[in-house]
Amino acid sequence: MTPTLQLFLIISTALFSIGLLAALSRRHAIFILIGIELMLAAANLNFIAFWRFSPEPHQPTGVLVAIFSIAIAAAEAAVGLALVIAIYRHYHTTSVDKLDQLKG
Amino acid sequence: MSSWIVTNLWLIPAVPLGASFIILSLVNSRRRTAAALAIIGQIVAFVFAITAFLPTLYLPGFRAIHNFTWFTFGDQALRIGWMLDPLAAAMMVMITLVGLCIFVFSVGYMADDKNFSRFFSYLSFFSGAMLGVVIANSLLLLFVSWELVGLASYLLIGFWIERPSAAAAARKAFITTRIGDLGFFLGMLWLYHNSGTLLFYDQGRGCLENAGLLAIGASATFIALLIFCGAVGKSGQFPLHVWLPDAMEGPTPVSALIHAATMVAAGVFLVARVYPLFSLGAVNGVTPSLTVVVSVGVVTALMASLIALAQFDIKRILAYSTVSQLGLMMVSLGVGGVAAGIMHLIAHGFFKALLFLGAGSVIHGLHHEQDIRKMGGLRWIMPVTFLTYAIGMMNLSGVPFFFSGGWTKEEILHSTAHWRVSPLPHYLMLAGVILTALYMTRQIIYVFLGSARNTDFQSVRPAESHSAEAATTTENISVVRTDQRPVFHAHESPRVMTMPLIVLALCSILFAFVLTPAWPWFHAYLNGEPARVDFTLLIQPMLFFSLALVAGGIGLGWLIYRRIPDPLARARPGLFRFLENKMWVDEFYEQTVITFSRILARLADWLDRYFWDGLVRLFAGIGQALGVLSKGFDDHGINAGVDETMSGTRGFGRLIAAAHSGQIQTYLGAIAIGMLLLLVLYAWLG
Amino acid sequence: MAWLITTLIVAPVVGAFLVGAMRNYARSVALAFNLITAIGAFLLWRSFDCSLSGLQLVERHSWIPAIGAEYLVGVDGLSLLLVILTSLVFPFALLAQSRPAGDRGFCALMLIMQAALYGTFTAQNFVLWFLFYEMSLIPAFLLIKIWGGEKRDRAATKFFLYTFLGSVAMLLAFLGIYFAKGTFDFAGLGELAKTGDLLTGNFTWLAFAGIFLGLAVKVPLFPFHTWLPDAYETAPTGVSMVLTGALSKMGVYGFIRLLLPLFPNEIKILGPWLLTLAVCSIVIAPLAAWAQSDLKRMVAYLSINHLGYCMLGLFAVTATAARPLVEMQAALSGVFMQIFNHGITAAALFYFVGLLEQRRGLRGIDDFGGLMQRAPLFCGWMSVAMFSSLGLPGLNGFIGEFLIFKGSFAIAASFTAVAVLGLLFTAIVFMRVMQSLFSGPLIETGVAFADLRANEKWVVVPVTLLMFAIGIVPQFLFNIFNSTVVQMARLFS
Amino acid sequence: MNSVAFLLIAIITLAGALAAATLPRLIHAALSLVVAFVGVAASFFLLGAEFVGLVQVFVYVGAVAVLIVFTILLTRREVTGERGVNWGGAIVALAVFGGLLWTIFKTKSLALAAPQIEPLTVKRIGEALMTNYVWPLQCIGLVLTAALIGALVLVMEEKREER
Repeated sequence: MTPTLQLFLIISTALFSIGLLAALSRRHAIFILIGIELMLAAANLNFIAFWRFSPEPHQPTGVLVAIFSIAIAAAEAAVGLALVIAIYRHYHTTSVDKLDQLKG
Repeated sequence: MSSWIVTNLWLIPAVPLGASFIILSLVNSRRRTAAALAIIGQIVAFVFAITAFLPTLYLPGFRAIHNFTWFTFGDQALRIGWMLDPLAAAMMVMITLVGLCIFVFSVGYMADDKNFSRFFSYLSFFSGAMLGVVIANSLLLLFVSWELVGLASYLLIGFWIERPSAAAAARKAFITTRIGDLGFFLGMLWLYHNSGTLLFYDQGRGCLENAGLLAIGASATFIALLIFCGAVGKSGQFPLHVWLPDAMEGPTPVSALIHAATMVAAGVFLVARVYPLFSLGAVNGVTPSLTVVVSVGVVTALMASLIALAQFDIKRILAYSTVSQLGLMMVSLGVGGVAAGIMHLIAHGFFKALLFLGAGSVIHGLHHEQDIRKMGGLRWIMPVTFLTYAIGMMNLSGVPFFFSGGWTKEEILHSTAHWRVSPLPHYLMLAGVILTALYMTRQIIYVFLGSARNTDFQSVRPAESHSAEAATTTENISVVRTDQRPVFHAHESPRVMTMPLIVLALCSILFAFVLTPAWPWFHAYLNGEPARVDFTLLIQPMLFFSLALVAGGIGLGWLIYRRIPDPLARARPGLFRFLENKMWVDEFYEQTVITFSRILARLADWLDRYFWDGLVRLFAGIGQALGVLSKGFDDHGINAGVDETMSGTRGFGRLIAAAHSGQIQTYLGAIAIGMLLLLVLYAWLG
Repeated sequence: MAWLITTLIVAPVVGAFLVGAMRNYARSVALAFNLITAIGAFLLWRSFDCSLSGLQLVERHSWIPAIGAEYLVGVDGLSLLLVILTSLVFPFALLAQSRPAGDRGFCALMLIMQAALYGTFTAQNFVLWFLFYEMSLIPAFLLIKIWGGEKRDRAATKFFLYTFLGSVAMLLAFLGIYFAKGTFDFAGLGELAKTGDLLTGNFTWLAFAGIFLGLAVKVPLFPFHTWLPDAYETAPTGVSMVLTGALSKMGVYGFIRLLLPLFPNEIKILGPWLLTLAVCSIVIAPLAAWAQSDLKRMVAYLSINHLGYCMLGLFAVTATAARPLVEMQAALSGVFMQIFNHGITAAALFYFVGLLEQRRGLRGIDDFGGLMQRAPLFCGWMSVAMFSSLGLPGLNGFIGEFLIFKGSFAIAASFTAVAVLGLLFTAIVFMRVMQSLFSGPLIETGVAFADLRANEKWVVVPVTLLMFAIGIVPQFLFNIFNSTVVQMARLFS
Repeated sequence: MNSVAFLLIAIITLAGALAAATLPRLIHAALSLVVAFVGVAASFFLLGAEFVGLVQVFVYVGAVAVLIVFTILLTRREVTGERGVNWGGAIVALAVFGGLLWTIFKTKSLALAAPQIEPLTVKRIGEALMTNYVWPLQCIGLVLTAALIGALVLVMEEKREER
């Protein structure tokens, strides 16, 4: 049996949900970032899988989008981590529970 | 010649209309020019009308049409046109002639009005629109002119704009007639839908010709009745008659021209014009729609003449008499006597204009006094007015032989006698004849006979009146103060006002000679038959019977009303009050229809402010609740914007504020839930 | 001449920037640019071949191919009519508005709104259309918010949220359609709808509801109208004129271009209900107007009534089963006429109310009396506008209403019979206005009330002459859209 | 495509991810994340997108993971090994998982086998990047530059305030 598109999608769904779990349930800011990275990886997996299984795979669209997405994820990680450091310096905490400046 | 006038028939209404607009653009001070322009316009229209009248004389049943395309919509064309036939020609001549007399009269009557030229502009406008009604060969063109006539009537009733009562009367007239016009409008739409054309005659394809009538078929009854609604409104028939007496707030020449001679008769004209619709499928000349016409006419005629018995305003008496005469014409049309009805219309045009102008002359002579209780003894002071007024009164009461009104009334009574459905209208109309004679006698006695009852007016002996007549009217308002009370000199009107009276009186007498049964030329002309001379027809039992009735009525009137104050008021005060207050129809409408629609308006406003807006607010609230659910939907703004009640806003605001915990993870979770919801939606839509 | 439409759209934007950049002469520059657009519209009219039915003067560029968005503009009879109307209303609105503080911003926003309107009326691709549609909303919001009367904040927010929510609903619906069918082209979507495979299942109803909501709010159709009286009441005169004269036509235009061609079956199913809503607009709005004492609010309600006639005609054409072609053409022509006439007439009425307010700072119906004695010209011309609005034959209002009623009576007789009541109520309202404003004794506010001034005549006289021209010889207007009507009637049947 | 390889990769990826999400110590989690990323990269190889797999390894394993570790080191002073799982988050994540899974199974057209393709060479990717996608590429470059400067500024500004 060769893996079908469906299997890849299930994997990416699982990956996405784990990322979501991390982002939602952990208090440490870096965990949230890790969760987001996982979700992005899941999305990339989807792009590649859909490209591979599409009727016209000689168009490298999915691949290119994945590359762009990785690049943007890298930028996001850099800025996000910088933010974590900045926040840590300011508030001396990395727990997002304590950051509620936006409370209405 | 005849083809030229047919294609250029539009000139007849166009000339007065053009004159009207030119006068309107003049400065208010060019009074002479204004009057001259209006009168010249009217004379030109009269000449054209005669030119158009002549060809119809040669051929019995002459009918010429000229149709053209007004505009095209889609790939359809809307065609309108005009026609020349005996009915139109006779109406045109009557309107222009009466109009001319009234224009001339107005020069004297309105002499000291500051809006003199505007008055003539409106009058010319009216004349043009009315002529448009008459020549129309398309129901649409007729409707257009019909509405313009209504506009002119509105403007002229409210001419003395600074009087609140005049403005109210004008508004009442416009709205009441518009109620009828709605029916007319619907009828027109229906007719257009069924027959595919609004042209009356179009070489066999018009809606009044065989093919068109065939297409209309069974709905003809409803169409006819809807169109009749328009006629009811315009002609002041019951139950929409209430505006006509109030319309007497306008200047008297207006009452004479619009609310007596021409416009109010337009309803009768309309019924006559579309008569094939009414009589479609008639059995023995009876159709349901015609029966309705008869019933409305009978009720109106009797009611109005009863009310006229108890009025004290000289113009209002005449107004009710107009209403009742119009009812009589409707009866005549309804029972099948189309020619009789139209003959009466034209005769009525002459003598009612005469009566109104006479009343105007009296009012003018008494410096705008209209209450007949304060008049009396004017026969010496105003001999010309008295004489012509008496002629008018004879016409109206139906004295035959020399008076056209007598003959036409005779014809109508003949027609009613032969109606198959019921003899009742005939007897009721006979009663109407007596009543007419009664109230006219009453009026004559109150106004002209006896002695002056009002101490405000000094009766002037005939010898002195010459000097008054010679002087212009503006100088005539000479007030002599005795006992702190102004005493006016009553006076005969200037010649510019008495001449039209004489002309109209002559017309109404001369017209009688083409109406007699011995030589019923006009009847034949309208019906498109050659006229025969047969003097034996003069001797008829009916004629003598009605003559006896008229004589009886006048005699009775003389007996009753010789003594003033009103004996009826003394004998039956309750009944008299009932009649004096116009049978409380106005009050009834005020209490029911008007109040009801006022409440409706308030309700609509209230619904709008609270219910619909509240519903919107409710929806906004649901939106906000959803926002709370999805915990990310910031719609505080909606609250602030739509919610009028601030407490609600604040409550929702707090809820939403609570949703904004400031916790990133809460927001993130909300986004996830939102995604889940979208997923479910997607799955549901499949 | 294909660049004409683009010129029309771009010129006001350029004007807006120029006005913004210059320190003085804002009004003159704005008027100059309106002259340019007026000439443009005239040239457009001249180069438009009235005997052809399809789109003309089409200009097409690819824009964002990935989402099917194109720059596709073109005019048919309806678009041209609305472009002409816009070109007429805006200069008069600018002339009518007394100079407010911050005139520069005012003129710039007006010009941007004008550009957006040209875009809306000529765009033939949904993305482009929607862009312009929304672009008109923001200047309108700002104009009310900044230069409005009292309660302007509330009214502006209400206006914005209402129409914006409607727009969002419409956008969502269209995105759904796009994802289902992959095109945003009006013509393409219309073809799909005609063959019956635009959408299927529940989604059709959602999409229909979204688009209907967006457009019904814009028109506005009863009961989505409650933003309108507030907005029109508070907006400054010039903005009220534009709102009623041109902006409200966007909704009707949307109905004709989008909803009716795309969802024929849904409209047929909902037919009686839609007709009921239209009749409610026609009958209830003037009743509510009757109960108002603020003149501007009253005119606003009557505006709802007049657009209700348009809706009646449109729904009658599409919502019922048996439809003879003649009647459809009549109703459609009537609707087009009514769109144009209402634009002219309602704008003129707002102008007159604005004059009253400008002279005395009041606009209550009981605040004036006996004006006829002091200002006969003012009263005369204002009466013409009012009579035109109540549908007096010989003036422009009658022809549109007659044709709408003719068409819809044949198709939906009972609804039309009730709708005729609207004519009566409108008359009652105007009679009330005329009686209490013009007649009776002169009251205090009327003393030293100035009659029409020369500069005001420059606005009043041309507009009134136009009313007479359309009322008496309407053929020149019919010529613009007759072929379009024929084509559209065929499309709907 | 080898199903054994697929299974292996799947297990490694998911295990790494689960560990990254749930391990209490940050540094352990970061290292597990590296494992998960390597797994994802491997599945890219499996799908025939070798270039992307390499990029994934370079960027995530080489750069992002290192960055995370550095950040952990920089903020080490507060290592309050957090206790108590946020169950709400877990439920939501589970619900999303269920919903997505349901959708995937509901959509029948997804049970596809992979078609045969010619290998995607780096040359082709490069050509595509330099022709059709040149504008997005430029934009990405701009974004990266901006992110770089932004990150620097964020970190530096605080220093200045401290001084």
